[in-house]
Amino acid sequence: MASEAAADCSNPFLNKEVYLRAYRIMLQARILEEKLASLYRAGSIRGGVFLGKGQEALSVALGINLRRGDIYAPLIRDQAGRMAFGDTALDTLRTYLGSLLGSMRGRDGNIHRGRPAEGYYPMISHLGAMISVVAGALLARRFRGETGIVGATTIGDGGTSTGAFHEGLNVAAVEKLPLVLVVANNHYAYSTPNMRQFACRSLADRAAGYGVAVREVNGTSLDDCLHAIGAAVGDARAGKGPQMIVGELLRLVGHGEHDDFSYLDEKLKKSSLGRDCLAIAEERVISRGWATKDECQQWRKEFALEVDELAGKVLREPQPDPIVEDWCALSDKRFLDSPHCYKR
Amino acid sequence: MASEAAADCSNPFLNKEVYLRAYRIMLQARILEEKLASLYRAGSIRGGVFLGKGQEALSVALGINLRRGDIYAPLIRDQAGRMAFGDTALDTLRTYLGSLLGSMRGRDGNIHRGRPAEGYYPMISHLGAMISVVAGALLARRFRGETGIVGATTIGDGGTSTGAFHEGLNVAAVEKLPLVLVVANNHYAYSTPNMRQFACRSLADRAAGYGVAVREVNGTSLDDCLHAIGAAVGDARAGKGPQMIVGELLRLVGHGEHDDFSYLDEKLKKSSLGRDCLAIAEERVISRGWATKDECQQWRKEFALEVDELAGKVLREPQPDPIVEDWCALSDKRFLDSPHCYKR
Amino acid sequence: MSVTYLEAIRAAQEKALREDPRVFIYGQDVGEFGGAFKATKNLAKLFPGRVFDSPISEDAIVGVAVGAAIEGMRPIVEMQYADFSTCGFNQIVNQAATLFYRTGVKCPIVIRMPSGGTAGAGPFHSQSMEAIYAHYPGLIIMTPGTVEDAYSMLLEAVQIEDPVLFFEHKFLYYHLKAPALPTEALPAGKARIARAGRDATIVTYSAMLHESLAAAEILLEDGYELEVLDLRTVKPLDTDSILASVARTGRLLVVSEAWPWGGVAAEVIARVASEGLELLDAPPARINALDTPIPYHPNLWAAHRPTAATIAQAARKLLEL
Amino acid sequence: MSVTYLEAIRAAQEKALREDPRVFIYGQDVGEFGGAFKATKNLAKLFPGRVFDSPISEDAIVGVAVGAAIEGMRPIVEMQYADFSTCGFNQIVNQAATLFYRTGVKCPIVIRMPSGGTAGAGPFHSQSMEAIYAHYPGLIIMTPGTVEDAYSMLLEAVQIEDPVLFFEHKFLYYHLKAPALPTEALPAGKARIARAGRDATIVTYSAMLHESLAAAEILLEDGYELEVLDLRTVKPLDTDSILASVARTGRLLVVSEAWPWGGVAAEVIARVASEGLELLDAPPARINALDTPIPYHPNLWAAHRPTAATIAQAARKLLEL
Ligand SMILES: Cc1ncc(C[n+]2csc(CCOP(=O)(O)OP(=O)(O)O)c2C)c(N)n1
Ligand SMILES: Cc1ncc(C[n+]2csc(CCOP(=O)(O)OP(=O)(O)O)c2C)c(N)n1
Ligand SMILES: [Mg+2]
Ligand SMILES: [Mg+2]
Repeated sequence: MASEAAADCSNPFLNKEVYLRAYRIMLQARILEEKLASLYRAGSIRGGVFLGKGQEALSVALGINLRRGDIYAPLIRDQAGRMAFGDTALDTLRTYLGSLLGSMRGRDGNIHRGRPAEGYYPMISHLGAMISVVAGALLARRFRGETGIVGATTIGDGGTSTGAFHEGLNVAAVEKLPLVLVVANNHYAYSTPNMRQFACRSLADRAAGYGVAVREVNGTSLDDCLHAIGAAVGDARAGKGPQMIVGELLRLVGHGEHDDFSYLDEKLKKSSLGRDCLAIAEERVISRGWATKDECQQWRKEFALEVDELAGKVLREPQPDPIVEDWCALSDKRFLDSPHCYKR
Repeated sequence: MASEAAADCSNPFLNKEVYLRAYRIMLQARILEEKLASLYRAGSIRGGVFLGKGQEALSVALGINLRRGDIYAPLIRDQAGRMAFGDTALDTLRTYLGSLLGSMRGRDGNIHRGRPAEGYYPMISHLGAMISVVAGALLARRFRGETGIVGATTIGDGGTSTGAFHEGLNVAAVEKLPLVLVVANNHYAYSTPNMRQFACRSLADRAAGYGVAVREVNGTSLDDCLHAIGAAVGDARAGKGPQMIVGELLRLVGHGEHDDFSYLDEKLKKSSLGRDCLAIAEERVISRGWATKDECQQWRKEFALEVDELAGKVLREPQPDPIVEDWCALSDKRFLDSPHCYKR
Repeated sequence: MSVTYLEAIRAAQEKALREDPRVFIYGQDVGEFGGAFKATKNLAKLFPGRVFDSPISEDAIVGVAVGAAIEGMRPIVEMQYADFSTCGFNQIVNQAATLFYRTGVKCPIVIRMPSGGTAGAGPFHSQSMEAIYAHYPGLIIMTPGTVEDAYSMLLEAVQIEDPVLFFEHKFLYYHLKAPALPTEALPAGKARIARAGRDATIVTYSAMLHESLAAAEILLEDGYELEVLDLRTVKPLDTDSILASVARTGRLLVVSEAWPWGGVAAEVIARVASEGLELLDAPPARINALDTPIPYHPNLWAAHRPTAATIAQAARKLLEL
Repeated sequence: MSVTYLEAIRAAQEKALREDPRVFIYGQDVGEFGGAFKATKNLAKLFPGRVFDSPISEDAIVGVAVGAAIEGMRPIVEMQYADFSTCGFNQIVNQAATLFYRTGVKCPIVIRMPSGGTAGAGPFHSQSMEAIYAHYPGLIIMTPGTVEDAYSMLLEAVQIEDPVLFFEHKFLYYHLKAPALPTEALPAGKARIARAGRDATIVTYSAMLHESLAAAEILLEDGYELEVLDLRTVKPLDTDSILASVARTGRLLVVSEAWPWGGVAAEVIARVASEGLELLDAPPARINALDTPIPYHPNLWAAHRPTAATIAQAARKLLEL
């Protein structure tokens, strides 16, 4: 089994330090998202809340393999990957709670947050659209003579059906760009099951059609994810062209917090796909003697406390004020089109 | 070799009658297109002229395998397939020469002609867009309980890079529709060579990613094309889901008649891809004793004469008159939006 | 008993499915699940095989609908949000909209477009794209603002043999209620006087109808009687009714939630200026969303779109001219 | 020696590539081949690696440009025809146009849009899409109508740090000539009086500038002096210059090759009606393409778009009011 092979600690992608870091970030993401869910239920968040529960292993394995200078365009369920890449609980809370101090200044929010100047690209909603953007960013880096960097992005099983996915991945392949594309096949796109989404054996079968390397991975196993994605990122960094990873897993929550997941197939839920990657990772951490159950418990408490405190602080921060807002869609004010008859 | 196997006349897809019919249609299409080219040079056609020279075998093999009641959405280089499906030299000339009596009444023209009510769909220019339309047509037929019919369309190597190609083929696969998609890889999209268009080994490698059956075929060999496409159409008709055929060939003319094909790679031209499918088919016809060289010569003359006569007649037909034209984009005149201030 | 705007849309689809075997519904999550907003709730069960999920492929979804329409079906497509129709844009404006003119073959498809802003929905789940599509020849653009119209216009849309884009407003889904479904209706293309008045005309549609009616209430306190005209369809646009109203009031304010440049408001004002200049006692005015992406934060969003308060303010200014 | 409109576009790109190492050109067939219209002829040779072919993937082409711009490049994208930008529509209006507002990071891309009709080009190679894009916040819409503007505005576009859509008219490519490339230019956003006159103002842009100038010549024979204002950019729209001209002439005719509903002509008339009603001595008029797909046949096409003759006719009607 891949996961047994990966448990070999001589594996360069799998050592105590990395694994523990990954596990702790998964835990942090999970706790933060639980807080977001409770804030949502309390009515403190007005937009939607879309969580990554069950997808933390796959997500963190990508984020943790990226470095400063890389490009990362995460998707809906990438709270763990985001935190691994350097996003903070503070900015997460700020965007969800609409603080003016958040990176998006209230103009966009939640899963749409990012800091493009730092290589952290905020998704637009239209699925698939970030792939070509990351490809373009990598092209720019190549123009500037940078090597050894990668650009990474995520797509869901549903998102693979978009024309943008196809065009973006193909362009990256033609240009042999160091793109890492993680496909999180959580078996549903909102309520739509895989069999209404695609008819191929596995989404991994798409890779050959682009001339792109591919790895299939058990998305519930942090071991597997770290191993496969570590290798893929390494190959991309080494100039071997775009890399695709298809992670099989299940989200353990509804599409968003408004969704009761009534469409979930019980059989899938009970299958190995339905296992909680965080519980599995914790078990591994403990069984390998990298931390004790108590330590894990302790971290959980610490993170929860930290998140509660941050949320309290953010809830007192200023919210955007339409009077102060500059209402300007262009950076160059000379070209603003605001005739008198538009003005309020 | 596939083509040798195909030469076996016990092959159901390969008998004298079908082969001769296919050959004669190829010849007819070639001669008609030569006429179009000369009319273009004479300035009698104002729009573009885009020819299928070198692609007649692949094209006719699709058209000839379709029946009344099937759906066919041909592309740029499908003069031969069109004629096999029932289009006429007369309507071709009418649309190119702008006769009011043409099927498009001067509103659209040339390669954009069709008769949707007869299952013959006129392409819009946006490549890839017809695939999902044919899929929808097949869905409608299924709703109406029709079986044993197929819908066929063509795409070029360049067109496979469109999002529409991806979405359309995927939808057809999910719905297991009897779609036959012929990919004519003529190694150029306008001037752009395959290596700037895709990075997979063969476009046939795309099929698995959709869960679609695929056949690769030598597009210069009518034997191969009839065999592979015959089998694919048969499988589609039998309910085996979408079928893809990838034909490898070269167009033997520029992208359009305005294009001098300066970008053509000499090596490709001299390779087996550069052979003229019509000449090969004629050679086979003769060597198999299905017709003599003289008979072929005679047909050529007859077709040329017929086309010349038709062109002469069409050139005397009325052209559309803007005064008579109803300038109505809606079928239901009650919903026309034509305020006084729009009117001329 | 009362019916919401959303229920009316669902009921219209049920009726259409029941009465016309050519009707089917296609879109993301519209099947078993009943759609992101539950506009097709239970319909998959009631009409097996006729209400089914698509992949996330807006281009193909529209293409499929066009193909099916050519072969005699009457597809209703649900875009999950109007905003995502940008991904099916080409098939809408170049395939569906041109088919009849080019070929003489009709294209009876309906595309439902859940539109407009709600608090916190952000730049990609709030757009009002009616002006974009109205610019293209070959499309009918419906923008119902009442429960009754949501029902009767959707039923009419299914019967029309040309492509209809049906812009239903998400803000109205749950909040807007009527006592019952209507039994008769104005035909598409006709505007309706939602409130009669003599001092000025507000021309509007969709959710802004209600903000405008509320603004009219506000101005009533100042003694002004505003006429509010609900366009119902923005293409065709009922120029005659607009001119007739302006003839009565002499003043025109157009209110739209879409962006200003080239929007419904611009088109209405251009028509009135060209065809009814002499009717105007004051310069016509418009109030639109501001010319930026639609902000996510509710504070900003509330200031970005027109509201009863800002409409009342604009109307007051107009009345004082 | 003279320079064509197309040569000016090519020259501007050459200069931009030469002077700014951040500039690159991406699009179908723009490399070795030099583009479908030869607007990038020889540039791939002159600037190795910086002018290169894309797959037929308009969505990805624009996405690539946005990503590259975020990372400091100055991409110029060539759409093979503006009509095909419908396939990249989503990335233009939702990715490029929103980036700065949402994130504060600039998006300096230029998308060249070969636009407008030529005889026999048909419904999918003739469109004028400027109004569609102008409706969206976050985009600058340039519509050069002269050789000089084609050159200087494209150079300016490359320098602007916001997304610019550059609508170049195919009808002008080979026919329109100037003695030499300009050395100075009006900035973008400013309209230009192409011909001074006192009796009426024609506001126009792009290829219709020349039809309008020809119409002005025709009316001169009747003793009318028409002022012709070339908008140059349709967003921002130079409302002040329009109002100033209408103030002088009292009459307004707007001419655009795009479809009427919500087009440039509607927007211009709406602005003048709202901000300069008292300047108008007669109802403002517009002349647009007819509201159908653009027909392929040259006879129909010539009647579908405005021409000097129909513009002159409309102007005469306006003058007689
Ligand atoms: C182009 C496009 N169409 C529709 C949507 C609406 N939408 C948002 S999330 C979603 C489902 C996504 O499924 P998947 O890609 O599998 O990701 P998951 O939610 O399972 O992580 C849909 C349909 C969208 N965001 N973009
Ligand atoms: C979406 C889209 N983008 C661009 C074009 C312009 N265009 C017309 S034909 C063509 C090349 C097509 O190449 P290919 O698909 O290989 O077909 P071939 O011409 O080789 O038969 C291009 C780019 C188009 N028609 N559609
Ligand atoms: Mg999913
Ligand atoms: Mg080709």
